[in-house]
Amino acid sequence: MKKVVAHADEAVQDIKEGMTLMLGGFGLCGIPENCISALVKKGVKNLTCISNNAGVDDFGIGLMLQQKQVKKMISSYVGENAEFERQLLSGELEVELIPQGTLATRCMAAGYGMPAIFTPAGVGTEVAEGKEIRKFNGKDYLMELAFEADFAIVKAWKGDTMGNLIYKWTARNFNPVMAMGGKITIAEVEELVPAGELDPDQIHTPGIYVHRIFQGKNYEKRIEQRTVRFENKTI
Amino acid sequence: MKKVVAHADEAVQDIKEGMTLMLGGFGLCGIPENCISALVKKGVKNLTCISNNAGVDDFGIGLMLQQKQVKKMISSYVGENAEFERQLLSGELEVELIPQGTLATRCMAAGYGMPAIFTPAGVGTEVAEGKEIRKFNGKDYLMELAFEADFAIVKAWKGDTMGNLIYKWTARNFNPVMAMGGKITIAEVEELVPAGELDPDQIHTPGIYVHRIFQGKNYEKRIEQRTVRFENKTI
Amino acid sequence: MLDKNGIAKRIAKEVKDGMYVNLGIGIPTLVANYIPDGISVVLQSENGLLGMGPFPLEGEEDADLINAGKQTITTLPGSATFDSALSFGMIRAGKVDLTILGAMEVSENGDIANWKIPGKMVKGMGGAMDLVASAKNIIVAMQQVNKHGESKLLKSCTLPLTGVNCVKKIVTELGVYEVKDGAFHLLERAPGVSLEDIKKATEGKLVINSDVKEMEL
Amino acid sequence: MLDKNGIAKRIAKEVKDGMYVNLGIGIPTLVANYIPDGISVVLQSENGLLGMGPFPLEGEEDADLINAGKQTITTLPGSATFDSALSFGMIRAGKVDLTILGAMEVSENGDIANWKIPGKMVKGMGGAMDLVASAKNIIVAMQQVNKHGESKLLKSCTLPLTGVNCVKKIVTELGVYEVKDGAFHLLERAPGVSLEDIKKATEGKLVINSDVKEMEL
Repeated sequence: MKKVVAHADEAVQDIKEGMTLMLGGFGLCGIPENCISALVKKGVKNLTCISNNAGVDDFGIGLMLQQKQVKKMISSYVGENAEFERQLLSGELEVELIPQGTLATRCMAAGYGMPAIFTPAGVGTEVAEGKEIRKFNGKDYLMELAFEADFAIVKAWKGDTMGNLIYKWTARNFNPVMAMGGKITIAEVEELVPAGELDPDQIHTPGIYVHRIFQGKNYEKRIEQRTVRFENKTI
Repeated sequence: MKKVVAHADEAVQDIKEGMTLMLGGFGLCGIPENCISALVKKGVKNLTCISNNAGVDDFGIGLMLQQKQVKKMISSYVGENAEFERQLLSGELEVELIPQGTLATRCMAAGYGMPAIFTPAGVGTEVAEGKEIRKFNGKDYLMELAFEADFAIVKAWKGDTMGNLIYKWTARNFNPVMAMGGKITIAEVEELVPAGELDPDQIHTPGIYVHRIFQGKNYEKRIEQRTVRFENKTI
Repeated sequence: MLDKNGIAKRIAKEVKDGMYVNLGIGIPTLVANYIPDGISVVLQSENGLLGMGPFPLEGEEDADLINAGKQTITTLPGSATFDSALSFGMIRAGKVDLTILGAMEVSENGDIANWKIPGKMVKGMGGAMDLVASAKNIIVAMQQVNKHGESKLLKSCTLPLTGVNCVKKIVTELGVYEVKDGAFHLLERAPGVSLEDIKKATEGKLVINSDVKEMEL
Repeated sequence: MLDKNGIAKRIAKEVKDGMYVNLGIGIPTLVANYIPDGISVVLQSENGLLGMGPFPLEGEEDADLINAGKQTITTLPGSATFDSALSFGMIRAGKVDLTILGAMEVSENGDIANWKIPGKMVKGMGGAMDLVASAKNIIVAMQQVNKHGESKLLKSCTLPLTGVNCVKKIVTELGVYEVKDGAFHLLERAPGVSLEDIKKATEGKLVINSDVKEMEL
């Protein structure tokens, strides 16, 4: 059971041109910063990235976009990203937008060995085009296929040498479902502990889904929308 | 947000004849002992019970069988239970046996708002009779419909006044997926704490799925197969 | 005529004790400020949180704790975190009692468009399609006319749809509408707004009962 | 000829370092005793546990910690618990590398029957149908003949099926068989067992290569 690798470079070493990757995170929250840096350094191109968002110009997946490493993005919301917009409008970048719940559930479906799921999201909209519609109890649902990726890359708070993962707050987001959807799953964690230190009842992602794990470093954890209140005001 | 009830009798008071119940637990592990006692006391009959097992003669759902309260059991394994066998052979009791993973996933599907799921379990067997078979990536799957129950009754280790639940070891089993499958979900817990005492990242069942909660008492937690090893022997 | 806070204040009256509520970005976010005292409501954020609290005090921001608008937030006692699949699972399963969101257009049969303008950069639908397809009760918070003075309560939507036949109620700067039987039914007028103002600002079928009163805030 | 422990011991040789393994009730449970030192294997119990350890010492039993056979167990460092849906999710997704289970009958095309005997009280299939329909690699541990001396390696199963075309390997008291191309391919003979014994005990199509050797334990 040898899952621990030394660093991000080792973890991503066999990610090749043309592969499909899942990248965890919501906005810049809970993104695998170390692996993204390693992918930028490695320079591997022509990637299809399944990720809820596409980062910002100078952080997250935005860094890979700057290097023109991404052929196609599969996301629910691509946010504010000038380089992304430029590549999209110039036709360099392909984008497939899908509803956020559908995205999450299609990843989960792979991890649960379910080849397809039914969701009402998108019925009657352009998202439904070309898809099978089916009625259950008088309501229409789209059949959506499970997502599987060559590599899933996720970020957790703590992990152990068996690959068990625990996430923090809303940095959990897409990470657990993507961890289940990778043929090979790489987890970077803020703290890597020996097997036996984590409470078995508190594991969010059981190690069976994780193939490589390492303790990341120099986490910037950038905040996209720093919003504060002042005393005596609710919002 | 008033979810806390005083005791099991109050929690089950509006469970009526002919209703469908989900009951958490695997064997006698993690079963809602207090609610089962209250149902026996109440004497409500003609129930359809969705539960992985049917208890033993003098414990668990076996107690309800003794009182002839169960019209139909939907289970994956009905184990060793003489009264169960007698009622089944005499035609008093109807039994639907379904694969364990299918049972769990059909409950989960209700909680995830998915009207149906696909599973390979049972393809080519009598379980597949009358069911739609569909091929994905060259493999056959059965389409199985989500389960929903009038009431789901689960047992957790700890809970808070908002209905958030945490389970212990393998007493988790079917409880989280059934908690999601009830139109009304009742949770009995060994320890009920004020909102704010449980770590939000460690909640197994978010309170949104739980409608009534109480601290149970006098848990027997009977062991069905007490098995021990002796020093210097592995099994 | 209501300003943004007025719209939020009026919508807050629709929130009942014990509800689980999902608030969209923009005016819906402001609704949290006007939930009456003594009412206990749990806010769901679809990135994976039940029990969302107010924004943090300065210096207490946590990069790991944000809402679906990517803003730093806090949690309230009794909150729970979960992954994105379970988050949309509880939405699809109808466990979220009320969804409040913005719109660009709503049609008289309850269709909503709020994610895409042809010819403009498309950012994506995020969770909006899941929310409108699943929620038991959807209230739209929006301006009734666009900057050219054109109605956004339409016979049928001109923009690509987010969902069909799903909006139950609309609160705008001019009034409160129930959407049913293929029409906008005026329930209340905003302070100082005439029926004439409302008729001019409604392109779709409008039903006005005789006793429409001014709203109380 | 092997006894139960011999069958378990032979199967243990199929277990490789780093594997996730699900062990059924009966002989498969015994396999855990013979996994070679230096090999790290994680046992999955389908009631919701990865990292199952040995039975507890007397006095250390915990009613909340059982295996799929409802026996009290322990956990090993690095274990994780989860609910029944995720447990079968990881099974269906092919994350469990090896499933070892018992059978009443196996057919030459890999069908398996192990849950129901018509006319007898039916207890249920438990997780067996999910396991055989999903596992990448299935090894069956069984007696090759029933108490009437009849073969249980058949042309086609006579009992209601648990799964079709799924068994990859069989270890019995007489030998080790690979199931492929519609036949039982003899890989190894048990100590002291002749090819004649094996032929007599195999009703289905049997393929014997010239160089079948006696197994090493």
